[in-house]
Amino acid sequence: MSDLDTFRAETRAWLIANAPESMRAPYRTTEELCWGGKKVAYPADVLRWRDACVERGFTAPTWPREYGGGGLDKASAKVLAEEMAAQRLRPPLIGFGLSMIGPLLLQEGSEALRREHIPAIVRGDIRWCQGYSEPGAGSDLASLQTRAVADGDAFIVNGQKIWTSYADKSDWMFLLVRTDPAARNQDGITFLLMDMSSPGVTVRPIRLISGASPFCETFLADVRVPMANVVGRVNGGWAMARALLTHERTMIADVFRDRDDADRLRTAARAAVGVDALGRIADPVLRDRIVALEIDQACFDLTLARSRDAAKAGARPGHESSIFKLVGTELNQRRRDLAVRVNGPQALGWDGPGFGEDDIKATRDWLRSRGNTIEGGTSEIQLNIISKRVLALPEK
Amino acid sequence: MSDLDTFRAETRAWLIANAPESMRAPYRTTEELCWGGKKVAYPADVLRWRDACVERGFTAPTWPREYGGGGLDKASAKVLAEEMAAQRLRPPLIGFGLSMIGPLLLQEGSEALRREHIPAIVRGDIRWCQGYSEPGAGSDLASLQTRAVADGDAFIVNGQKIWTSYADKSDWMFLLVRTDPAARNQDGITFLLMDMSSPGVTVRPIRLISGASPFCETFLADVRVPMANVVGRVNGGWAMARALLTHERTMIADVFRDRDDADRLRTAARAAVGVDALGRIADPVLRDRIVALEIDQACFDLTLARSRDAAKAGARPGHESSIFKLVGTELNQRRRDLAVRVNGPQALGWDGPGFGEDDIKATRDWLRSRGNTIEGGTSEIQLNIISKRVLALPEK
Amino acid sequence: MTLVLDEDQKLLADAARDFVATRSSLKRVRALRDDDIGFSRELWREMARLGWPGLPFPEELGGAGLGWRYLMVVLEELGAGLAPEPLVSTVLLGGSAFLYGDPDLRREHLPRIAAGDELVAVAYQEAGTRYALDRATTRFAAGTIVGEKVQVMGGSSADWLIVSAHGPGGVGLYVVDATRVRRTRQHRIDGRDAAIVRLDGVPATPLGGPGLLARVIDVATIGLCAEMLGAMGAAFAMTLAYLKTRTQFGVPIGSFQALQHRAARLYIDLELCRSATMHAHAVLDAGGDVARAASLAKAKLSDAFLRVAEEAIQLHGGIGMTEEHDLGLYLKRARVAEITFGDAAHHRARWAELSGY
Amino acid sequence: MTLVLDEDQKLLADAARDFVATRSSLKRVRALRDDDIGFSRELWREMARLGWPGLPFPEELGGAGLGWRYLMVVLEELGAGLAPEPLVSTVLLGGSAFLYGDPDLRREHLPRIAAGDELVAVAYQEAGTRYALDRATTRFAAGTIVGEKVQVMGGSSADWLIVSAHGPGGVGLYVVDATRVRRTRQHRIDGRDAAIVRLDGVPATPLGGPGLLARVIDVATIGLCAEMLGAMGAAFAMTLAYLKTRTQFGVPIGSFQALQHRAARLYIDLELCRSATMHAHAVLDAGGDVARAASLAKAKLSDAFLRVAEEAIQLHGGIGMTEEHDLGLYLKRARVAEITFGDAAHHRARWAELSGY
Repeated sequence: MSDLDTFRAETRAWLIANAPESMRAPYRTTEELCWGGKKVAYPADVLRWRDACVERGFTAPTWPREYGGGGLDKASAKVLAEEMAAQRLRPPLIGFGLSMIGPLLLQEGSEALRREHIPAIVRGDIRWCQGYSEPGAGSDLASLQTRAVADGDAFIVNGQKIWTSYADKSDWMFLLVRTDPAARNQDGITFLLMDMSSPGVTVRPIRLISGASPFCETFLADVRVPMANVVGRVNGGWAMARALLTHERTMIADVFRDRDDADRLRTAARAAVGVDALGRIADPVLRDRIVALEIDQACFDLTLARSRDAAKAGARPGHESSIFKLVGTELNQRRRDLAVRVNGPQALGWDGPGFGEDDIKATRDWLRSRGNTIEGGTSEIQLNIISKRVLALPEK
Repeated sequence: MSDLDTFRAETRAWLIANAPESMRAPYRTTEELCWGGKKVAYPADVLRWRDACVERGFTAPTWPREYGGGGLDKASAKVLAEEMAAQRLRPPLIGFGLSMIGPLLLQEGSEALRREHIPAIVRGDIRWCQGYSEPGAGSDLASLQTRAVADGDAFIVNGQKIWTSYADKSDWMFLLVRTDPAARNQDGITFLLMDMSSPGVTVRPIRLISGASPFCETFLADVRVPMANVVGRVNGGWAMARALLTHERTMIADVFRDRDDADRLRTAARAAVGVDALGRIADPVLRDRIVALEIDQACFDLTLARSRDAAKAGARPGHESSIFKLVGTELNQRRRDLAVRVNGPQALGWDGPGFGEDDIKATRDWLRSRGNTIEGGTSEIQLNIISKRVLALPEK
Repeated sequence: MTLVLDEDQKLLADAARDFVATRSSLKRVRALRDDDIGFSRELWREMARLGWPGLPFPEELGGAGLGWRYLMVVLEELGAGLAPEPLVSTVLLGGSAFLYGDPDLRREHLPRIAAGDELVAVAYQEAGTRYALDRATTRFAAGTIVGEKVQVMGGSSADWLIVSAHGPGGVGLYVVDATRVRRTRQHRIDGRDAAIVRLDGVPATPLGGPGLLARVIDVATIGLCAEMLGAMGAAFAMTLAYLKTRTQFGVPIGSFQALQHRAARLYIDLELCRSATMHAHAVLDAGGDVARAASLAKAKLSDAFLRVAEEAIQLHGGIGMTEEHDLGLYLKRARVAEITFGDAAHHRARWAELSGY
Repeated sequence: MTLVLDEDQKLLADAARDFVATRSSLKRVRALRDDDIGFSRELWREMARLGWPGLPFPEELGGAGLGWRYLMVVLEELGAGLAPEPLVSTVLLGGSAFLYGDPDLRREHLPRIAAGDELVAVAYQEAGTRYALDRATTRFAAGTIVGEKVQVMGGSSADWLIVSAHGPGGVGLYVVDATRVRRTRQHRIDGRDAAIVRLDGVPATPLGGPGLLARVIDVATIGLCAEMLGAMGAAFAMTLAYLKTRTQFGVPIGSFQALQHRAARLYIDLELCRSATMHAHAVLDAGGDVARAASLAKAKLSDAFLRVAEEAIQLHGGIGMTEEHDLGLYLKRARVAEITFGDAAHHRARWAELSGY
């Protein structure tokens, strides 16, 4: 028996013994998972599952042991993922700490920053949020206006961040600030880590057209951030940001993959317009429209699969993430729109009597989906990236 | 009885007495009409009808009598048009002489040029073609390269024109040439009249993907054009060209209006896929697609009607011609494409056994229609015009 | 039959535009979303004093006798401001039902509608009937009605209800005293009033037989298109202004050609929608194939308004997605309007049927 | 089942690309349009020497035993060059018909097909049958066939015909000596061979019963998608190059953002088409729901290829409309390919049926 087989057997046994039964049920939203941090009270079984995994290094399986990670090699990590999947286990811990700032710190952070933050991320003690966007800088991130002025061993930060997911539930924020107002757009930017409990930080949740949202505005008034919290070098924040942006785009495309969506739409259509003598959705025009969507969806899913196969075969990733972001979000919009059309008059409910919960959810999902092609880099930006970086079309 | 009533009665009687019976039948293509000129032999009845109208000034009813026109006021010309329409008479003479260069000469030409050309246009002695486009200057007309260099009392012209409709059947060409290569694009251009029989003029018809076409390439090698043939002033040709361009756009949109098109498509669809128990086109998805087209077409037709009503009510024309060109040509493309889809496998014929004449025509019409959004100002140019001149969106 | 406004209609449009600018802000519209009846009775009275509810109706019935095109220009301006006052329910639906229905009831009700003294709602929709007008399970028998209607526009505030019900000869319309039914306010995405109406053997007077409801819905569909036209025009205008002022990468975003072309496409669609809407109102005034004209316009405007609203948000970026920003109000109204009286697919199918496809 | 090419397949693709570059210019393709058989027998023999016709077939039947994905890479490259040699008729249609048909006939014919010694055409279409495979009026009885087939691809040059005809149990396939039928060359827009085939009581041998034809068409549909993918890729590449070199208003037209975004959309569509095509071939090799995979791919590629070809002409401007320019060849091929084996609407409906919609 190879080491890997031994690891698989041990891991399987450990998972069977330690994962609470409730953690084996599929989840509908990520709100049911553990994002860590001090501000949210999680159910006992969620915490028990997380803490068991923390102890074994399974919340960050490939990160170095010295920082609390699992220290697993790629092959072992794959085995762990397979065994988790086989037992349909929920991830024990998620969030921007594990997916974004943690990897960046491991790669670019000072030893002091790693020591301070990585173990806390692995344990889920600290929840992170991302302070990039500003009201005046949408797609043009490099034009951001939040200023940081040196004052002894600290920066004094003033400005406003927007679209910060879960800022109200996070303990720390990683953010971009302008440290050299005289430099060309991208050159005077610095990547900072900021404690959200610092004096001068105010958070206001944003309501969307679809209702409550995880997004917040964060106002920064004379917030003091130690110089030691710079990642990379002062005025060298843009390089940090770029690596993370690509990462975010892939994540967003992934969010829109839900295998049950097709079934839900089909079932709703059958319920709304009935079925014909052959058992088909009775309205042929509606049927064709749904089928056209599902065919495009299938082609997209196959493209994601092809990209994974290419990665397995050793191909280096290009700018597929832009394609995935663009197509994935547009497909989701088409799906949410069709769901509303299928529901017809029942789709008009915001709340209350006469409208079913599913109908209301479908309508709010449609409203929410309109933001998909804006957040995480607008579709227009993705098209710019594809035409310039992939197709090498000339600048004007 | 008013003068107008008298005119109406006289005109009606004259038309009844003088229009050959064959000129009362609708025509399928403008090839059946008289374009005038020395190079095409027209049937006797076509010429008889034209000449009768020439004598009465009815080929150019509103043009001054001194140049051979009818000298009618607007009201009388309207009466004439109404009486012609009531008797379903074909126009006695058409072409770029009457529709384009004639009006321009009347407005901007020297007295000598008018005396020389207008009577010949009115009589249909001379057929005109338009030499604007060049291989290197597509949408960017102002970048044209055909050079005219002064040599005594003449210009020596060298260059190449493309997309000249009926150059092979025309006697004269009005064209744009570059007379000041040092000037900014639009400033060094002159508007010339050129006898096609001048030494150095070579014409080559262009075959399109749909087969034969009226378009030609015209090669100009040291062609001598008298200075007296300049319309407007030397280096002042751009203003002449602009007035004509707008005019051409409206004409093109009009070409695509054929009331029988909808019936033809519906009939073809019924023949191809059959009808259901309720007498509808049996394929509901195809039916919906056809209906979506006809609804858009109806909205477009109503928009043309609205624009005519606005003109009648005294509104000055804006940039509607760009909308009409854009939408009219795209609708025509959708229609031709649908006709081919309706025909299915029968649409694959280019010629010969196993394919009906109508099927072959539908397919060639589809191929030909792909050029509609290019010729006469591409759709992209129309969108530029609308966004800049109508919406006042900023230049970069 | 002309497709342009005459001078009087233009003056009326100016007046309505001024009215919206001075009396009906989007802040007001926003606040009314949680209101019991979803609109302002005071503003409705002002509109009545201006004669708007009576514009299309004959003078002998208290109207202005000016025809539907006059109402169109008012609806367009109110639509631009998303004003929720009950023109659709009381004037378009209620008014036309009385206009084409029983003469005695007409003489009784139309003058009061024209004067703004009476609010009417037409209760024709039931759970699961989708866009069908003849699938009512509500029944009229022995002078009373039993059944339940849903999403009755203006139902919470109406003084009188016109209820579709199976009666002798098919589905007819019946007039019911609104104070005698049970009404539950519903909450739809546009915040305007809609109600569930429960009729438990309520006395009812026959207004008209089969065919009347379809005719009423056609008139209301055409008027709704005018409102939609105004709203999509406003959403487009907001977007055009934004394209000219918002800068990114150091230039106004309206200088980006890809966005310019998209804006131009939206503008063209608006023009086509205007033609279809004008035409439908002209047909209504001149007499003609009202059903076909209504379906033509609604088939076109249903998707066009949605598309304008969606593109407006995309071109605004994130700010357009916030509840604070007004574009969301237009998007939600676009969806309600799309579905009201049948969506684009429904009206394409109907137009096809009426046109022999 | 992987969706990427392995090293051998990549090498084969390179070889096929070189072959097209050196042996099959678009000038050659153009010249062959007026030819009696529409392709070059000499080039076909060269392809046979390279082993291409036998790629997917078992070694014991003279093939290379490498599977359909190997044929895919060849078809893609030949498609890019619009090479008209009869892979679709002889290998995809004829080859799969023998592969899945009567074992004796298979052993007789497949080795000859694999060696390039035999040309085969499948005659399944009749006047007015549109995309239906079971509406043949051709009849098989007492060992002979009577009927007329149209648009038989490769029909003019075929040595053997496989004819669909009503026989015992439904529509089956029958093998006929092609020299014993009357053939008339047809002229389709892509210039490739298609023929009217008249069978007046010609002796025929049963190859397979109901179901075989659909299976054969599925295989050919998948292979055709590979050819289409290559052609649309080539049309896109020509356009991309043109966008970079053609200048207007003093700059390359590829610097205009509106055109950039359209080019990006086409590129994305190409990527989606590649995935569907790869997947269908992988399913063919691995075994699986071939019919569904075929309809998925053809539903996607039919319209995508047309769209790429149409946009290619639009982005080229007038020059793309001329007979002299090569884009017209791609546009015409796009239309033929779209309709061959069923257009997008047909395959969406079929996919829907197979998927329970």
